[in-house]
Amino acid sequence: MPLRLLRFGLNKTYKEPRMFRAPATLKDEYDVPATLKDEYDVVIIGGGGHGLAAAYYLAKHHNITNVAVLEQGYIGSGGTGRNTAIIRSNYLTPEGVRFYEKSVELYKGLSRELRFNLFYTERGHYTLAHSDAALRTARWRAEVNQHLGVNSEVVDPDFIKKHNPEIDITCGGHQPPVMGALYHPPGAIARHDAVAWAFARGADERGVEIHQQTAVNDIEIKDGAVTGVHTNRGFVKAKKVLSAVAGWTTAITQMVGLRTPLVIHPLQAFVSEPIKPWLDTIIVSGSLHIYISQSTRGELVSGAALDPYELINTRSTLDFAEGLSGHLIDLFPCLSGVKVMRQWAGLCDMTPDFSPIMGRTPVHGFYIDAGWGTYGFKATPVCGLTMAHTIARDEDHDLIRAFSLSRFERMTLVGEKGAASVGH
Amino acid sequence: MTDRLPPQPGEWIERQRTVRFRFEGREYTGYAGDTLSSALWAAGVRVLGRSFKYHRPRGVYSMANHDVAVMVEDAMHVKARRTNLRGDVLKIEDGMDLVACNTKGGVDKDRWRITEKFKAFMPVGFYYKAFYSPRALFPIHERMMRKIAGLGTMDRAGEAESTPKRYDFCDVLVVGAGPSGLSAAIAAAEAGAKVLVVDDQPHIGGSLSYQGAGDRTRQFLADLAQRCDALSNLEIRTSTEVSGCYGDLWVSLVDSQKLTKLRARTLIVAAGAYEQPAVFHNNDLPGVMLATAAQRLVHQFAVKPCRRAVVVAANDTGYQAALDLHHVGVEVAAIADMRADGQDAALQKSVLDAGIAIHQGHVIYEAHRGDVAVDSVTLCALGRDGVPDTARSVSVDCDGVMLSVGWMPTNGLLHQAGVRFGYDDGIEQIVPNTIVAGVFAAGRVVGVFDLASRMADGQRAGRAAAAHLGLCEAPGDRSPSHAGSSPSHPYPILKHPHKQNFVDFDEDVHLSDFHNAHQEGYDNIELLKRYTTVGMGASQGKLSNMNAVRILARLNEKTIPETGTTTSRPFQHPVPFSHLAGRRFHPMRHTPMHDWHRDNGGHMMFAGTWYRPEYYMRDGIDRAQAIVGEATHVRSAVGMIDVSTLGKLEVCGPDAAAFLERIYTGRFAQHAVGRCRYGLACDESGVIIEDGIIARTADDHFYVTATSSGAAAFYREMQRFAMIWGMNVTLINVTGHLGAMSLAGPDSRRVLQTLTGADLSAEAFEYLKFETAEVAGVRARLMRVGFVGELGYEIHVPASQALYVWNKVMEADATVRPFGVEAQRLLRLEKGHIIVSQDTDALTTPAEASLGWALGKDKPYFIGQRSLRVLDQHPQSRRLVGLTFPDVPARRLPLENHLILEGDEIAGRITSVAHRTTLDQPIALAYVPPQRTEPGTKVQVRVNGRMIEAVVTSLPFFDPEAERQKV
Amino acid sequence: MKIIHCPVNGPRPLQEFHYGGEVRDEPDAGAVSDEQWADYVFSRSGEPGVKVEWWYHIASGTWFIAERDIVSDEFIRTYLYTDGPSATAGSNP
Amino acid sequence: MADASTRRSPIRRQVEADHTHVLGAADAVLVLHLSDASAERDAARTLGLIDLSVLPKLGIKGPSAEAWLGEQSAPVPTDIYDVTSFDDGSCLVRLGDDEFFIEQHPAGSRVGGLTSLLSSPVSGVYPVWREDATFVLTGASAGEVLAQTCGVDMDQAVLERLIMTRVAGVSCSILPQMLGELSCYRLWLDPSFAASMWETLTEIVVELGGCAVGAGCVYPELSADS
Repeated sequence: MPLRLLRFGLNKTYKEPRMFRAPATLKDEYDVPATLKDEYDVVIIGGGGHGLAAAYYLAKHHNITNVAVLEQGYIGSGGTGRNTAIIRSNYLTPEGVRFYEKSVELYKGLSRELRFNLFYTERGHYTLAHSDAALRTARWRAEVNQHLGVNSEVVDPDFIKKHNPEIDITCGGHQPPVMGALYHPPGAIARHDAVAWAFARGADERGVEIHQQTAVNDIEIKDGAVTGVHTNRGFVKAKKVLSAVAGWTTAITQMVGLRTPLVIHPLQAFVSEPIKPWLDTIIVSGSLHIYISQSTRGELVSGAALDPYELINTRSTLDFAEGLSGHLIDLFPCLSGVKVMRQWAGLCDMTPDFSPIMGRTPVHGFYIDAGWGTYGFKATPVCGLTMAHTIARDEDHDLIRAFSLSRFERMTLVGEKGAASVGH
Repeated sequence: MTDRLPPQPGEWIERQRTVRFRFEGREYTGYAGDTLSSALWAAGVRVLGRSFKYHRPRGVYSMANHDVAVMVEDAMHVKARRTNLRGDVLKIEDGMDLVACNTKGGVDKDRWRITEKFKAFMPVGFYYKAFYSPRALFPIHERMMRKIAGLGTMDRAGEAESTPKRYDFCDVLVVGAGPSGLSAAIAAAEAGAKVLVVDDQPHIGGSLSYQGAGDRTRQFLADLAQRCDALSNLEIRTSTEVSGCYGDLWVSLVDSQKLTKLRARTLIVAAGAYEQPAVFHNNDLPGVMLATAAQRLVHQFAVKPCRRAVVVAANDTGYQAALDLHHVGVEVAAIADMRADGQDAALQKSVLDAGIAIHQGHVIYEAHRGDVAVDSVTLCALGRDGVPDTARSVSVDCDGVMLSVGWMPTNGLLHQAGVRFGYDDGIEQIVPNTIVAGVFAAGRVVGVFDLASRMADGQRAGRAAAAHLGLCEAPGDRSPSHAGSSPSHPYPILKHPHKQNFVDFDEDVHLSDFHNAHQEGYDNIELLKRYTTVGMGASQGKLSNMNAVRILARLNEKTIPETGTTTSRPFQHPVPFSHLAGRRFHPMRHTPMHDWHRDNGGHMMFAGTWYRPEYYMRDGIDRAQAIVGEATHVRSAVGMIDVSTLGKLEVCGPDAAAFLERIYTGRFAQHAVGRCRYGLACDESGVIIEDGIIARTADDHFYVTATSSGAAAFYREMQRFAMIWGMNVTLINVTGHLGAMSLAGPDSRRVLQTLTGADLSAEAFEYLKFETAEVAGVRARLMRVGFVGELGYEIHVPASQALYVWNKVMEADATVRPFGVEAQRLLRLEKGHIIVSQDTDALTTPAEASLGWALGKDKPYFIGQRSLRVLDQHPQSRRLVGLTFPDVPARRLPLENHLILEGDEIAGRITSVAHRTTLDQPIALAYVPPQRTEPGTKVQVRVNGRMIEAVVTSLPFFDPEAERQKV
Repeated sequence: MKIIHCPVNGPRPLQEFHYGGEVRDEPDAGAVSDEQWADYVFSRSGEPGVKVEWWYHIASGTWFIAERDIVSDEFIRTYLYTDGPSATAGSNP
Repeated sequence: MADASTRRSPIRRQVEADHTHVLGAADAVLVLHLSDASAERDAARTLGLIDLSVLPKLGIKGPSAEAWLGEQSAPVPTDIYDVTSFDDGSCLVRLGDDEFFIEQHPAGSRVGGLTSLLSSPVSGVYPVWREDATFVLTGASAGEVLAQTCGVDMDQAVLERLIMTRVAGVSCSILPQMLGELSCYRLWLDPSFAASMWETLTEIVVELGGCAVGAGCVYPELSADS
């Protein structure tokens, strides 16, 4: 038994300190100011993984600690707490691969760095191909990945079947069969909430203030530069403001008068009742629009494609659960008798080229971290790292230069959508 | 069946039908209608399952579908094994062979129970605080954790099940067939609405079937049932759960057979309330149960819950429960009433008359464990501050503890329907505080407990729903308010130094876990839930969420509304994948020649929504040989391919040409009648999205082919643009209504000429000519086109006649042979023709695809034109060229999407490649940098990690002057 | 499962429809700058509020306009493009 | 089964016929009965599935379509989705302001006549090749088949009014109608989906105790034995 756990058992009183400061609405017992200061060097809007990671790295790497993270709900309440926790770097474009590979590298050391077990577990990630076109795309990704040193390869149905014996390669005979897959051994899952909590603690320990239940209602701009934010708890001055709010980005960009290509779509998911672990890998099928993995708790976590129309609402739909279940049974007939326990939705801010928008904006001092679509969780540490750099130096980090908002104005998009395009 | 009672009036079991089943390897009997838990409890079994984390023994707790510690599965040898079945609601059947889920060595001797010994070392969130360092050890820890996680074991060889999912519709859906629900249903039906009542129990009655189930209530229920029966527009479905409520009042109903997707015009939730446990030391011991669980055992299943009971009450229903137990011969040793006063005087008198001791102002402090189950309790006086005074305690021997301390409304569906909630201090209950149009609630779910009031409230809700539908006047009254003492205790939670006070029975979360989590900063209800996992187990917190909110409110020194509740999401109870999936529809499209292909060796492939022959299997040759063979035959003689999958659109009207000029990049205004030409279309951003052949069949009529997969969307967009542009065009999509075949090869003219009176000579029917003619007596559209680079004709005929024509062509000459999709792909590659989406991607412009020639010069407008003007200012980064591979051995030839490298940089990729061709050399299409497009330029391709050299070659590879297709 | 009022076919479940995105007026390609054009092509008014959108009833091939609140998902009204907003087909039942 | 006709139902192979009927133009055969005629008629009262795909069809579209049909003395329906009958029993459906659909009665001839009239161009009138599959669900349980495949409440459907919707994932037009004494739902769909749809409907029909039957059940006048 790890020594740390012995400590809990052998102590009479529970000595764990508070991990992050109390919300303003609570009586403060831990000697941390729960009130907002008049001014911060940096205000980060959004207490999800991204915002908290940016705060952590601002403090850690750039020694900027006069930072407030403003979260309208509770930390991790947005996409961080609603995603299906998959981490991988097998992207299609070199700029995408380099960025996500850095994220994977950071993730691997994160539990130790933050002294918090994030349950980062390498499971092996399969993107199943059910058509020649999908197989061609898989090879494209594998080739780019290998070229950039990312472990990923195209495997045949025998290999898939051998390592995932429950898969019905023929998909019941009514769907295109599995013809191969892009196999990405480092593909991992992690405990999503823990990522937010751990970064929050890390930031808090370094002096960053995390204010929950603090909503930003407007952003003040003077002469094209940010001067502060209006919150439900009053005005706060800040010359640098980061928006890291994913599904609420369009509401924030409206405050600064910034036009973006972002549209918000819900992304739904569901979990099954816990069952004894049998699925060790992460399975994705682009043709069936599904992905599935099994958590450490034994729940099968599964999701599908984005909801087909714009909506800033996290309601669930029955058709989603129906469609996803049908496709899962096509692939895993053994799931028929397993029960789905709970469904939910998150919000995805989508861009036309399926790539994020990061970096500086035409509004001086307003930084954007958005366009995360369905891939935000896996980018959490690297996005925090690069956005902290970008804010601290007011200069886009090398890894995110291709993802700037100005690419749309220049019509120089990122080619990541190619990986998502459906072929003949 | 040692604890089976004599027949109870209204019992749900059928005593004439004995059921034999096995549990944990032992044989038991019960009656039809028994659940597993009731049958086992009747047989004297007290340990029915083990808890999730500490593997503590558990027995009956709710009998209401929340006893997730009593989870069973079919024994290993049972075929089509099921798992995670809840014992409290699982109906027993003859021959069942069940074991408890998630034990090691069986439910009695579960070896995992050792985990409880380490409880102290596993505080809340312990797993976040350990096992991460050193990193190398984490996979080992994780494997161990995974092994002990999870509940049942899935049958990995299980087969797919198909269930008959259906739609349904009603005016008023009433959830709950208790007194409120039935009166609501009757009121709505009497007003003329089509009413459906659903209830998850096998019988109607709701609480009437177990709470105070005396003769009076039974008569009452019978009357209600009779009134329902008399209404032809009122239907009742029992054993049917409402698992979720979705937008626009679509509701999912789940029964044992299927999922029903019900659209209700109005919804009345009269689903009652769940009884809630008290939190005290050892509150999970077998024998400790909710008072309603005991009442269900008695009245529904005729099972004696225990011999000697202690009732813990904070309301009058506890007194009734004590009387119920007393009537069936259970000795009620005591009632510990947490209230100082306020009980119904008549009830109190009945209790005292029955000789039951009432400990006023007392609470249970702890339960003591005997062998496995409870054998005594300690009751304490409650101090004025709500803290038990251990100095004033009394110990009572008992083998049953019945908890009647409060309720949680069954309001999940209301929540999902958009209703938001407040808190009523008078009844200590969460109640709706917003109104959603068309959504109503009645009875306990809104805090109405008294039977007469519930009936009145149901009637009110029923009339309100009918009024919403315009069937009657709206009732003016509101829900009756509660009289008497509160049905729920504000804080039935008691600290204990030994910390075995369970708040969440699914997840084994203790009261102390809440204190600790709160101290660490998890002071928001959602954070608390995620950190402690309260409410995340299989019952989704049915017995824990309310207490969790009460605890957190205390810790934060806030009110319940300030503390909030966690969101209710579907599903109310877990739903099998098979039900959700239902019968799976996989509509696939067949061409008219589908059966012919299959009869003639066609190897069918999925091509989007179509089936197409990939190639034709022939004895003695493999796939590659077959493909090259088919292609060679086209080049040397004549072949025919089924191209019915092509999109086929008609553009008619005075503005047809002008319309196509805007849709396609090329020019069509001067396009001659009776001619075909290539059309390329872009989206607004200038990216290639479609290509096809466009024939002008008359001044005001064009016949357009589109890609098989893109046609539907392309047609849809055409419709939209026609409308936006206000053009006088009529668009028709005839894709499925016409069959099409392409006859190609040097002999194609000769063959086709035998079937048509049309003059096919080179002069009369030249390359790119369109004609309407009869082929084999069938009206056909003929187009002389050359996708594969040979003399060839596309023949389009009505779908019903396509097979007839196909057969006639095949019979016309013995040299005609079919060819499949792969041969066609090879032939087009030899001609350098692109396939949109294979040779283009989501960003490819016409110039990059070397299709700049297809852009009409000086056109005023086409979709994408303006964007291409912007993109033209950027330096081009890539261009599609042909590649050949001199001196590269076959085994080292590249595949599609192998990369072209320049030093460390990715400079391009192969998009199409053929290793075996009719040209005796491998060829490919590839993107290369613009400075590498000159024929003869050498580029480096990485193939399986090694570099090979390819040579840029001018396109097409075959017949550059197109002489063969123009003969 | 939403119910959408198609102006031609009446109330139908969402599955019968295809979403066609926001209604946007294409600027005169000759009169706008490259940046303005790019803004037309890519930028969207994605902020919360009522959007005017294209929807398509698949089985009947009907394009129509819906005014929808993208936060509450309420279809406020629907009408045919050619008829204009005055010919409202009705909001959800 | 070999037959000499040029036109075939897209599911011709799935329907094994005992009795057939040669349609007017002699270019197609209609399956009258798959087995014993009277047994089929009984079955059709409970639940039957019939293939009528070979009935000739024609679409007419264009701004002058309505006027032109009027000139041909067609009973032009006033409202969209209304259905009328020609004197020969063929039906005429209005699909839009300027779009119509005609299906010929098995004993009728209107489609052939109108088609040939349109073989030379008429301004503003465009003939549409229509090769829809026609399936008919008959009998008391027909509604249950649709309840399992279609999201429209058929209890609210009006007889002889077309519903354009989705059945088993495929776009489909449904016409509730009475054919003789039988209450029926007539389904029209793209012929390329016919085989899939027939398989799906048959599976459900059989589960519900019904079966495929011949056209003789709804057109008894065509039956040799009637």
